[in-house]
Amino acid sequence: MTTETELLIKNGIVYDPINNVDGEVRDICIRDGKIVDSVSAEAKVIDATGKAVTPGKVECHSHMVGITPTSARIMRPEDIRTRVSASTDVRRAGGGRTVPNTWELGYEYAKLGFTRAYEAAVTPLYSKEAILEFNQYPILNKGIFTLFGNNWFVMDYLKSKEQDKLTAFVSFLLKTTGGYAVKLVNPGGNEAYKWNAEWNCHHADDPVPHFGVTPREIIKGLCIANEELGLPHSIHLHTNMLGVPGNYEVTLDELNITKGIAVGSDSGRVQNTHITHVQFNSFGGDEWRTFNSKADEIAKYINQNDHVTADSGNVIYGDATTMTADSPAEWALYKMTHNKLISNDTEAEDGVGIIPFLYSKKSPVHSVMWAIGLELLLLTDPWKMFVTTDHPNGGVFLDYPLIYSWLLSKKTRMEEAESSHGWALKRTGLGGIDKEYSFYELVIATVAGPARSLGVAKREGHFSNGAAANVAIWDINPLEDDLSRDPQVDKLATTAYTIKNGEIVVKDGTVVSAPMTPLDVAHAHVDYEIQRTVEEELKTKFKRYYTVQFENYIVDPDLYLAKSDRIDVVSGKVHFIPYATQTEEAVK
Amino acid sequence: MIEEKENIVCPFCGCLCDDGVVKVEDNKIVGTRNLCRIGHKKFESAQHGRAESPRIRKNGELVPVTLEEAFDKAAEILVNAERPLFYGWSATCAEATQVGCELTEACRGIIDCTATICHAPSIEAIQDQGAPLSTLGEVMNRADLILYWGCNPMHAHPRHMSRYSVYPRGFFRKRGRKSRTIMVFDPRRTDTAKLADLHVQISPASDHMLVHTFREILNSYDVTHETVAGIPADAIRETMEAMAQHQWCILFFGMGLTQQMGKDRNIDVAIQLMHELNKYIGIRTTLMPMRGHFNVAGANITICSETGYPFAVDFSRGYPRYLPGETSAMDVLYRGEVDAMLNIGANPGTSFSNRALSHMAKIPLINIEPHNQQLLQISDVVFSPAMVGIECEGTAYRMDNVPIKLRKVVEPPENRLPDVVILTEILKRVKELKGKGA
Amino acid sequence: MDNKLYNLVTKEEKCYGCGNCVVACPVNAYNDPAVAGGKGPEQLDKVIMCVENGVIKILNMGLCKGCGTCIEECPDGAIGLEVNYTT
Amino acid sequence: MNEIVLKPKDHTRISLEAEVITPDSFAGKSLDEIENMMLYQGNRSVRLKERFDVSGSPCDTAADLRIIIDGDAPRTKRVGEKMSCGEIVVRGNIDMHVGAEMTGGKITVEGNADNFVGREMVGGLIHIKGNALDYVGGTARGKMEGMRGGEIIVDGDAGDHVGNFMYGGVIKIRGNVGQSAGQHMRGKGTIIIGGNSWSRVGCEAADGTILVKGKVHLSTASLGYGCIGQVVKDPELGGDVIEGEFYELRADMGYEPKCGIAKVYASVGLNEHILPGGRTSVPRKGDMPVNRDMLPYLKIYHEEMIVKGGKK
Repeated sequence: MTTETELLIKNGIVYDPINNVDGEVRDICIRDGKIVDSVSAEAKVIDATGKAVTPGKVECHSHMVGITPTSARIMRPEDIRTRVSASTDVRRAGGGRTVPNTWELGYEYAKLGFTRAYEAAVTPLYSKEAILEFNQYPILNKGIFTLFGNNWFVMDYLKSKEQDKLTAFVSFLLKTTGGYAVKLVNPGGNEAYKWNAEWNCHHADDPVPHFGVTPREIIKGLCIANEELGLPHSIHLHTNMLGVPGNYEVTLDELNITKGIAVGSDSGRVQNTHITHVQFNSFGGDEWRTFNSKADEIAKYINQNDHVTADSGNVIYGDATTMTADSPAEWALYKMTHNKLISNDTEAEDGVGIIPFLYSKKSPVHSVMWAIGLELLLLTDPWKMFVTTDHPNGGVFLDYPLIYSWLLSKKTRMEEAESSHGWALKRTGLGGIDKEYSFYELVIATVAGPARSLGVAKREGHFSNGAAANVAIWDINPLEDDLSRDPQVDKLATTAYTIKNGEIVVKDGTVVSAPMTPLDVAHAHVDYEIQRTVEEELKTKFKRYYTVQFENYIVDPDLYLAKSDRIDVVSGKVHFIPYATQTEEAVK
Repeated sequence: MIEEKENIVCPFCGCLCDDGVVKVEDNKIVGTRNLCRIGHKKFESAQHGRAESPRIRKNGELVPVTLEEAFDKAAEILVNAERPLFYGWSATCAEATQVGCELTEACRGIIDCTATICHAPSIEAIQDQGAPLSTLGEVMNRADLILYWGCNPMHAHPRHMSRYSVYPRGFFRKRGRKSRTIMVFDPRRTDTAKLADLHVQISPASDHMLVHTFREILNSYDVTHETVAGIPADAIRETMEAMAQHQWCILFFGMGLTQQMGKDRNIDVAIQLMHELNKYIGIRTTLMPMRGHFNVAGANITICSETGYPFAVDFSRGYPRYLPGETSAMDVLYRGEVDAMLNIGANPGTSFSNRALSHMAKIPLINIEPHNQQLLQISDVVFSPAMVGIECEGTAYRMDNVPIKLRKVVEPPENRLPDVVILTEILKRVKELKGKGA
Repeated sequence: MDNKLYNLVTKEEKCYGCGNCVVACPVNAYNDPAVAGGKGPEQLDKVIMCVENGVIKILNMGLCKGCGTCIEECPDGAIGLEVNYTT
Repeated sequence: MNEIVLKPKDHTRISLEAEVITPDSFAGKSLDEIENMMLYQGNRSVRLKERFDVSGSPCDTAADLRIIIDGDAPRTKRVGEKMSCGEIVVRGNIDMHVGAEMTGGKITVEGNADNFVGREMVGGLIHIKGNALDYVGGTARGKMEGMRGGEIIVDGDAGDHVGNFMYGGVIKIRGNVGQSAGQHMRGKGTIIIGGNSWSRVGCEAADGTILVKGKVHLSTASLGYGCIGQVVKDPELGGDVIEGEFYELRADMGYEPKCGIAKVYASVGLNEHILPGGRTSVPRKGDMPVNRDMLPYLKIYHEEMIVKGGKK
């Protein structure tokens, strides 16, 4: 995990937004995997003169492990074939662009300067698989967002208005299935879809068949539960009606639901709701003919309200594999494209849809979607709007540098817009935006913002003393180079160095070391009595809802989570317990 | 003192029933409850007829050796091979398959699982067409129309109907069997067919035709021939009409469809039918392959997440390649392209063609198998491991890809290591030998 | 509780242990929710039969009301109902 | 035209992967350089000269280069993969993937070819004078675009799945084909079959044309042959006029109209059984495909598999 060696990064141009450091030439000292004040003279020196030094990037929403990406891998051998890497002494073999195997994902993310990534949707029933795959995922720290939005137990408790039991259930499910945060995907809508491919929850007050609760109740209930527990991350919300023209009204409506719920965690986050890949939910118009961008409305709301953070979910032209638990949206795509569709309904929990998709510059709709993602990023405070492509839905994470270049440079952005379909400028406000990101703002939107929103900012995402030594060094000099004229995409694509816990893992775009890193699991404590009551109730209901035994549903901590960092939350206070100390505890 | 161990997962078929009770006395399995006849036999006979601990063939005889010697020999065989094949993985745990993938990569060989001779056509069809899938719990809770096509769960997955599909009272199907309609498509009058509401006794090798005729009716064309697949046109129309009266339908299909003439094309067209049912008449339809071995689904999933491809992955050039027909186990053995083989968790002795077996007899063969099976006759290195799910823990995937942890029931006999340990030891030696060579 | 009117007879050599009869039986399902959900019985004193050692075993004959559901759901005739018309 | 002659030395059981044998990669190299090019065999690599005797006159422009494999090479895969010009002549049998993904030039195989002839081919001409196995002009798994252009001619028979996911180009098979010819055709491709065709012609095809001069076996209602449009005389296909009368049929009914209509032409004389009310379905013994090894097009190279000296 940590190395004993000391490391000195000399004369780098340091960007550390959490500590308000904007391009100062400084040294960074590392000892035992942590940032320290000073190191001894024997420390290994990396000369970073003229190079930008940032904390390791944080991926807040990506689909990498679990049944969904694996089903997509099974379905798309042609994707793996497009890009292959042979094994070396350091790394394992792999390949793929939209759905790479687990090893390839870890190496490629590290090459892009990432040191932490979160899998955005795992059905609890399948979480053992996700954890098994994450245990084979090198270099990056990771965590799982567990799906709650269509869970029958959640809807049962909401129907009987037992908020305390819901809170206990959330705590129970996260703990027993190795989750980190609460994810809601199309709350209620998937349950409707399971009865008929055409059914969905069309707005916040559209009740779920049989259960009778509405998406509004689900979002509110889970948000309250989340804040009562004080989990490190807020609820991670994928709103209803994704990908449908005119859905921005639903989005705004659903964002408003959680306004006023007080944040109950000391993890450093200020929001109680994170709305994800909001590009797909900022559509105006009534149908595809009148389709246009309402990014400005969404950006306005987010700028004005502190209870929300968001990630953009940009679209990048080219091949993508759309995969989401929002099966109705995938069904709509299937009817449009007749491409190969996998859907997978999970008992009592959620569903999944996967379909390969090609974003084309010639398509008017895709061009507008491309522009919406950029509009959102440019119009919103970077502390509240982070760069993602919802990999691999809007584009592949390997293409992140393209998005950075469009943000940094209006020139590059307009070149791309002009080669797109005319709607990219006609139906959006992108042409009127002059803003260009500074390198500092880019670091906010890729490192500091996500770290703070995900509740890891106390441990990493900055260069304060004691923070985890996750560093990316870029062969870019933002002080001298004019990034708005030439955003240097190739240099944004690979780091000069990526340092993970004080160990150099990537050097000049080559993986030189691939340590295995732990998974974050949130253990939120609730009152023992209510926890026991809920567990007893679950045992009874399990006999009717599930085909696995309650005892076999729970993820065995010894077999799967032996090397996991535990995030203990006791009455809103977050305690980080790395797995090394857990074993010491066990020995005692 | 008989101890009853509860919630034991049965490591036999793809049903992976996890409600078994196993009675243990002095580390001996003396009885079971809730498990079917096959599952009971698996537990009951697990501790009998075990192959001898590591043996190596010397002068034509399998002689007992130390574990060290056997590991060294296995590693030597694999390192010297130009195109080693790592086959099986269906009756072992996902953790072992993960090590197996690394071993294959280190040896630059081919890894393939038993799906290649059972449900690989289903996977190939999914690669062409996608598929609407669901978990078994969805069937239990929602299904009111259950189609069994080319499979006979009463014999192959005895508890499938009682535990997952037909008989349980689901959340929305409170009357169990009475809430559901069962149709069986099979040329034979099987025991499953006897329990069905409708048995469509099609003529052999004409499944594709019948499925396609259903599609025609769905697409508003009429059946122009008097009989299709041995079924009168009127009966086909009525069947389709009956199907359309339901709300939630699942198609379970077995090797009667996948290994029938046409193979993946049969599944391909069945998936198309399911998509069209979803699209045109609004009955929610899904389908599910009836996987055989308890972890054959897991082998696909694990190999896929490790390498990117679900089976038949060729690492000969250092990176993964996949093309069934070129890199699948049957094909390389048939063409004689393999010069060493490791078999684990499978019994190709009963399922491979004579030609493949005769080639296997010519090449060095490492066999990791707890019991005495046919393949031992031609094996060169034999390991008898601890049995996953009975003597050690591990993860297996049910036929709907749901992961379930297999439990340990009894202690393994002396000298019987888990598959994971055996493979890790071989891998360690392979890496050492490769390091020396370089 | 001894019910002489109905008697279940089993032929173990014919039984697959599939458990169709166990789950289909309305008495079992009513008395034990695990059976209603398709799982093996948890409360052995409340169910008529269960699968033991891979074959069917009658546990509490007295609970049987002679509805015959189990017989219908056995494809192999491994379970049968004897009705004693004389009592 | 300059010629380079490669004479195979011996057959190995493990196939060679010889994607370097193309005019494109031979052009501009001396004989010595060509001799030292790497081929892959299993997880090892060998030099070209270890497996082939190389002679001839090298040249700088690939278009003027003819590579002759002078003899049987039934264990050499991927010859002519991705070639764009020039010519390859194989005086014997050849293994899988001959001419895969090729964009131009010409390949002539005087013997038989294994699977995947002209897989995902874009242009050029492949002429197999013997038989070809499965997936002629097909696609690798998962990719939904097969052959896009060019022409494949097989003088003998071909195996199953001819023109799988075909998007364009022409495939002409003079002999019989196996099942599922033209399955999933998606573009304006043309398949002309001189002999008989086994079942499921054009199933799930969305576009394209398939013509069968012989009998369409097991042609059932399942192919929508009930939907007979008309009888066409001497249709023009793939640049040629094909003489005779043909039923014009719609291959698959399931697809959306916007995908276009895939057509199957079946000769009138031999295919009365596909008319409405015709007798179909139950396959008789004679209708079933012969044992795979008995089919002429499969007797390619398997004889040489008898390996010298067993190990035990």
